[in-house]
Amino acid sequence: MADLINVIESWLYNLIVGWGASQGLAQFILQVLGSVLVVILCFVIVIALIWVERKLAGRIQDRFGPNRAGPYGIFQSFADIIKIFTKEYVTPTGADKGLFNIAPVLAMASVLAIWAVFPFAINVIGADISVGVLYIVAIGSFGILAILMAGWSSNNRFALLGASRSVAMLISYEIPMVISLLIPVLLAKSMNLSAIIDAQRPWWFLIVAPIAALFFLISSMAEIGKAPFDLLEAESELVAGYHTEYSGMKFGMFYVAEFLHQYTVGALMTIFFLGGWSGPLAATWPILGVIYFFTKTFIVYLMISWIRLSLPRIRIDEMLNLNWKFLIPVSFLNLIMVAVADRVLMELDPARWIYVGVMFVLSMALLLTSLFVAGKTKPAVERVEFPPRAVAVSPQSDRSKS
Amino acid sequence: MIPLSWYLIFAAALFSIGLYGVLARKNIIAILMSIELMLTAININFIAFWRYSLPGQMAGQVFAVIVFAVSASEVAVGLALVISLFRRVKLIAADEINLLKW
Amino acid sequence: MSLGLFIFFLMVVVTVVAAVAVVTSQNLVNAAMWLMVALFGAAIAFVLLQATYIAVIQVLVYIGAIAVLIVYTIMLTRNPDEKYGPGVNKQWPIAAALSLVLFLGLAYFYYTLPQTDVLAPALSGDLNAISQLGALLVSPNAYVLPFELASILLLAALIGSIVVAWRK
Amino acid sequence: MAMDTLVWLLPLPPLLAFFLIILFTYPKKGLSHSISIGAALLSWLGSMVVFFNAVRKGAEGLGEHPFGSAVNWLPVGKGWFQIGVTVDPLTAVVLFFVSITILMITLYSVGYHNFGQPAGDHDRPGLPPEGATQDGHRVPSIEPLYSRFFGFISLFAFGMYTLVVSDNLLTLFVGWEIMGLCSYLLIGFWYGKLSARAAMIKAFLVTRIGDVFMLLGIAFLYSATGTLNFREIFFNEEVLHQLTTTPAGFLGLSSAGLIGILLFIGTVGKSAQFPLHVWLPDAMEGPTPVSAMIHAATMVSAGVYMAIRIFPLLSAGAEHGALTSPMVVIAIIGSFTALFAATISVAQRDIKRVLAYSTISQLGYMVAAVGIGAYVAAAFHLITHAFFKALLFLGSGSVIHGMEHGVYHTGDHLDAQDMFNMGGLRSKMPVTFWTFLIGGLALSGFPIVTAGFWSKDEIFADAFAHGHLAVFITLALAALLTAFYTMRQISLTFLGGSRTKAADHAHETPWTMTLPLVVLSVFAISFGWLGIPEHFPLLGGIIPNWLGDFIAGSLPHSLVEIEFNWIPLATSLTVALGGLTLGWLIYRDLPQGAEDPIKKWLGPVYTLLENKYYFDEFYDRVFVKPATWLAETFTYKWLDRTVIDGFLHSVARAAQAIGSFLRNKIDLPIINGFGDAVGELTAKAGERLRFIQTGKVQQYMLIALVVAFGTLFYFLTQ
Repeated sequence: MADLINVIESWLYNLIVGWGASQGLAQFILQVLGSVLVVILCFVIVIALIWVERKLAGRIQDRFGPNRAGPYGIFQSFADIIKIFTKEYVTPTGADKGLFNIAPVLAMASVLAIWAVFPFAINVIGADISVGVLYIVAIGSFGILAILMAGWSSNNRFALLGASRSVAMLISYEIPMVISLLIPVLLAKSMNLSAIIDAQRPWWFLIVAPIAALFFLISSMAEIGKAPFDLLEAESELVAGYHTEYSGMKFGMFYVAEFLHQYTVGALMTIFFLGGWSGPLAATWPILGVIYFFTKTFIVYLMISWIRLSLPRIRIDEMLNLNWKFLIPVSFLNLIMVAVADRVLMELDPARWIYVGVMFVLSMALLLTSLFVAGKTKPAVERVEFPPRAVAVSPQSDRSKS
Repeated sequence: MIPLSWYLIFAAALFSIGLYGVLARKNIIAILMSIELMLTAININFIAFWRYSLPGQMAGQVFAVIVFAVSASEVAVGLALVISLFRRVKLIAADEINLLKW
Repeated sequence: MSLGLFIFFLMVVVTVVAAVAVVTSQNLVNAAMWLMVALFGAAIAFVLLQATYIAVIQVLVYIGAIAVLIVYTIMLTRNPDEKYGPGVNKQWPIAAALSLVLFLGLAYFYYTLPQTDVLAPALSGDLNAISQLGALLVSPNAYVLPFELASILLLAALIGSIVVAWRK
Repeated sequence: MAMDTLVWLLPLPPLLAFFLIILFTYPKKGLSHSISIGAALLSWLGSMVVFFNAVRKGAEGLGEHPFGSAVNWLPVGKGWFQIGVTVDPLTAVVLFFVSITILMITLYSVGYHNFGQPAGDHDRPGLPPEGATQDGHRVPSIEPLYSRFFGFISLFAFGMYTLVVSDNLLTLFVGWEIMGLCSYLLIGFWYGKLSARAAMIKAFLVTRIGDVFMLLGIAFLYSATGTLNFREIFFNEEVLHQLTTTPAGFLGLSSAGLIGILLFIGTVGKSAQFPLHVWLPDAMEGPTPVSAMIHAATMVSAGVYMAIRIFPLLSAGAEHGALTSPMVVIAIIGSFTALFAATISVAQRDIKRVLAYSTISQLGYMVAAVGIGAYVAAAFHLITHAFFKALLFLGSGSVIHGMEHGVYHTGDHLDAQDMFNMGGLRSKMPVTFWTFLIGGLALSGFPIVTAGFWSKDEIFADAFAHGHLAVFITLALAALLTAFYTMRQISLTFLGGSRTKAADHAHETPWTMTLPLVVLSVFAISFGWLGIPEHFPLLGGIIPNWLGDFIAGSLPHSLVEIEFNWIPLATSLTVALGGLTLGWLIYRDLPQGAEDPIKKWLGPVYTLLENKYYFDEFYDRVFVKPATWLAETFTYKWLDRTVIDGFLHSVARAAQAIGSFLRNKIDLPIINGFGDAVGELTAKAGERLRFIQTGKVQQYMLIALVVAFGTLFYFLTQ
């Protein structure tokens, strides 16, 4: 009963072999089954998430949020799904058909494929590949591609503008994200996700390398293009960004992909910095591990939504400046610092808690120093302050004027 | 299983196609893309030889990594050249650029 | 017909077709997309060759960076009054013949060569490719020099491309 | 073992100091002299450590297994030429006095160059400082090239240490030459003065003569034995035997003899022995510390040191009593120089020149001692002389310094070095006086107390015991004169009343100058007590003759012990005391502006002596003038201008004719025409071939590939 998932798996395996299938075939079938399960799980999660998200947004923005369909409007998402499925697909003239249709799928796939390598619990892993981290980054780059395709193929300059903007942003924000991802790899001495999680017991990398965690959070929020980085769908400037022309389930796919991506970021945060599935008794009861994993992920998810619901959108040049002039240099510094400190401490080989303490203090020092320096340097572009314009002019003031 | 020669022939095919692209395409960006194809074919050769001859030593993969670096820089510079060229003469066809021709 | 063989042939067909599409399609963006497919096929080939690291790097570098850059450049350098004329120049038949000759020659060569008719030796179980690769790349009595050269090359390319594309 | 490496390290600090000062700290005067002194101090400490370890190890042990090690330096044929360091008893004692003298003199220079005084009003680098005006009255001013001086001194110290610790003739020669260079630089330290320039060149050339012969000797030795290592040659009977037996084919000398003489000529040059002594007096043009260091204590004794070093070679094949031919030569030259220089210095007026000539004569003593085989005595006298002569020089420098004070004060221009301008300085500069007195007594061999007495006495005893009466008498005469002129100097300088106002206003010099005086004077007295012979009445054996045994330990075979004899003792007593009293009686209280009393007694001889036997003039006539004539008139005017130039001009005219012919008849019509044709041809071909350059890269590539595949196909199908 302890290891529920693996028990089921072995049972199924024996069952299929018992039906007279070759072992390789059995493996294959099980793998397909597993992936399908994961995908379904993702969709279910998303459906839940959409409701949570909307409720949360409502509460934060001092509204009720969905409250018609069902108790507390929990059936809202299903209603949306039905609506989306029944909408008409519009393909603009002059659009590049193939790309236009591939793009949402790719966007969807690029998020889903990441889930293939997540260790949900001890020995509950889709594909335990040795280069998990790189895999995640590589697959993530497909998302960019999808956006580019969508923006270019739908023959629409708003879409194209949004796409080019987002690509510029995503490419530049990939740098600090990858650099921050390098730090858990460096600390765990492996690119294998389960190895990284093992290395985080009992001290999470959130404590060992706080800067990396913070920067990873920031840059992945930019990656998922949520506020305050949601310039690729700045309604006021370009109608809806790259998916302006999409409708129906194609739009739905982008939508789901976005939500799922946010949740995936939460999962990544969990794996890399919050100790993944590790927790009390998780080693012996993998099912607990799964629960821990999803709980942590959900907490991070909520945090992200909280941030994006509270912060306003920032200007593109400021955003790029933030990236190129602060995040990238500091993350490089952080990488160097962590590498050196880790090496030195390995030489000294102190007690684990001393190691962690030193790392934490160093990171904090670096963070504060860089913030101080950044505060000292004046911005590249001088921002013009407009005087507050009088919205309404009282007649007295008019009379006194004339 | 799969003998080495298949991979080699596959790589040769990619290489030849890339060569054709380099020789025949008008657009400079297309030429760059074809060059990418050729480089990839070369990488496939490296890896295949690594796998089939000396999997114990990483030489093949090392070379592949170096090739990645080379192709990345080549593309970066090439595209930058294309952009600045486009700014000046508004066309990026390899054989229509004749500023330096008699 | 085992799974691996099937995947191999699938990969070969997809990749070659995509490559042909790259060099033939009139529309540059399509060509770029096809290029990505071809490169992805190459990544699959690497996976089949059990070079996972190289495969992932292939995807990361080519599809994540290079292809996106190419598409971006295409968008930047598209002048509105450009008709997709014949994408090839006058010498394309010779070029095609030449490439065909090359391919046939190489194929014949490989096919007849006995050394190439070998099967892959079994990988030793303890082969930890990535760490070994990393150690080789930075160990002074292995490939540290080419590695550093590559890094310098990358830096030079970075600066050079910025300088070249700088808007005066 | 630690000692060996330490010995290697000894010369290094001064070298580092040299580079530091010249390269970096040149503008910082104080820092420069601190570095230089620090380096000297370091080397001194090292030397002391080495010395006392050597003493602990004892003469025999050290003689058998000296400290030091060797490294392969350059490959020669099959083997390696090794250079290395070694410390045997001789080296140890030499190190002892060299290090301490160097340290003292470096310290002394600080005060001598007026450190801490204001910069001169119009001092120019290369000229002695002429004093500055500070709040009204003139005070001495700091040397403009202060740092440069300390740099050179450090370099010199490096050379000296190298020479002393080196275990083979080559590195010894290297140190030798470095010192030659430093001597050159330091004599000409005030290169603004014409005399200084002349002196530096003179010193360099004259010593060079000796060095050339020495180099010849080294080359001969190397070609004969295949090594230059001291121990390998001198501690090796069959090598020596083979050297002595093979004739050199020159004046019927054996190889050993010829080599010995050649090397000894180097000594003659370096230690200013008779024919080549002329440079040393002029070297007094340099600053006094330089005179003290290079021309009294260290460099000149390097020559003697070398002579003592190669003593086994010199004495090779000598039966008892009899002297080998080189030893005869050495003895003659040494003793002659001793007497001859002493006579000259009797008639000198310049306080430093007196000391210079006395140095020459003392060196003559040592050389003569080497010549008569008094190995230990030579080394002993070398050391004691180093101490008291350095002391005397520094004292004279102090005197001059005080006098200059006076000169600045009174402002009248007179030679601050002329002893006849001094007098009665005893009360003005007491420390200087007493130390100078001690040095003078030691120089003149004042009985029992002073070191000079013991060393000289030992030389006398040796000379007498081995029955070299000629040498004995000459040296005795020289000793008499020495005592005489020393007393003359002391009396003229310190005793009586002051003869000039400047002398009135002279006053004592700073502690940096007096401290070395005191230290050196202590050694000048006490060092001799280490060498009291056993059989000496009363005193003998109270303090065992430690030095003798110790130094003797550095010889392969033990020396014959000489028994005590009254005659040499009596002689030395008489000459010393007699000379002193004589000098005191004559010069006790000389009135102002008085002539030298002995002038009217000696008459023309005095003039002869005063002009140093006209040696410089003689050399000028014999060597310099002919040389200039040869260069100026013969070579330049006749050979060069007339013969060679004439020939060349004719050749040139012929060449011109041929050239013009070639140009007009051949070059213009034929070759140019051809060249133009080629040019036009190329241009036309270019016109024709231009269309190949389509400028289409792809086309080029296509063609290249087609060709490549064609060749490939061809070769594959072969």
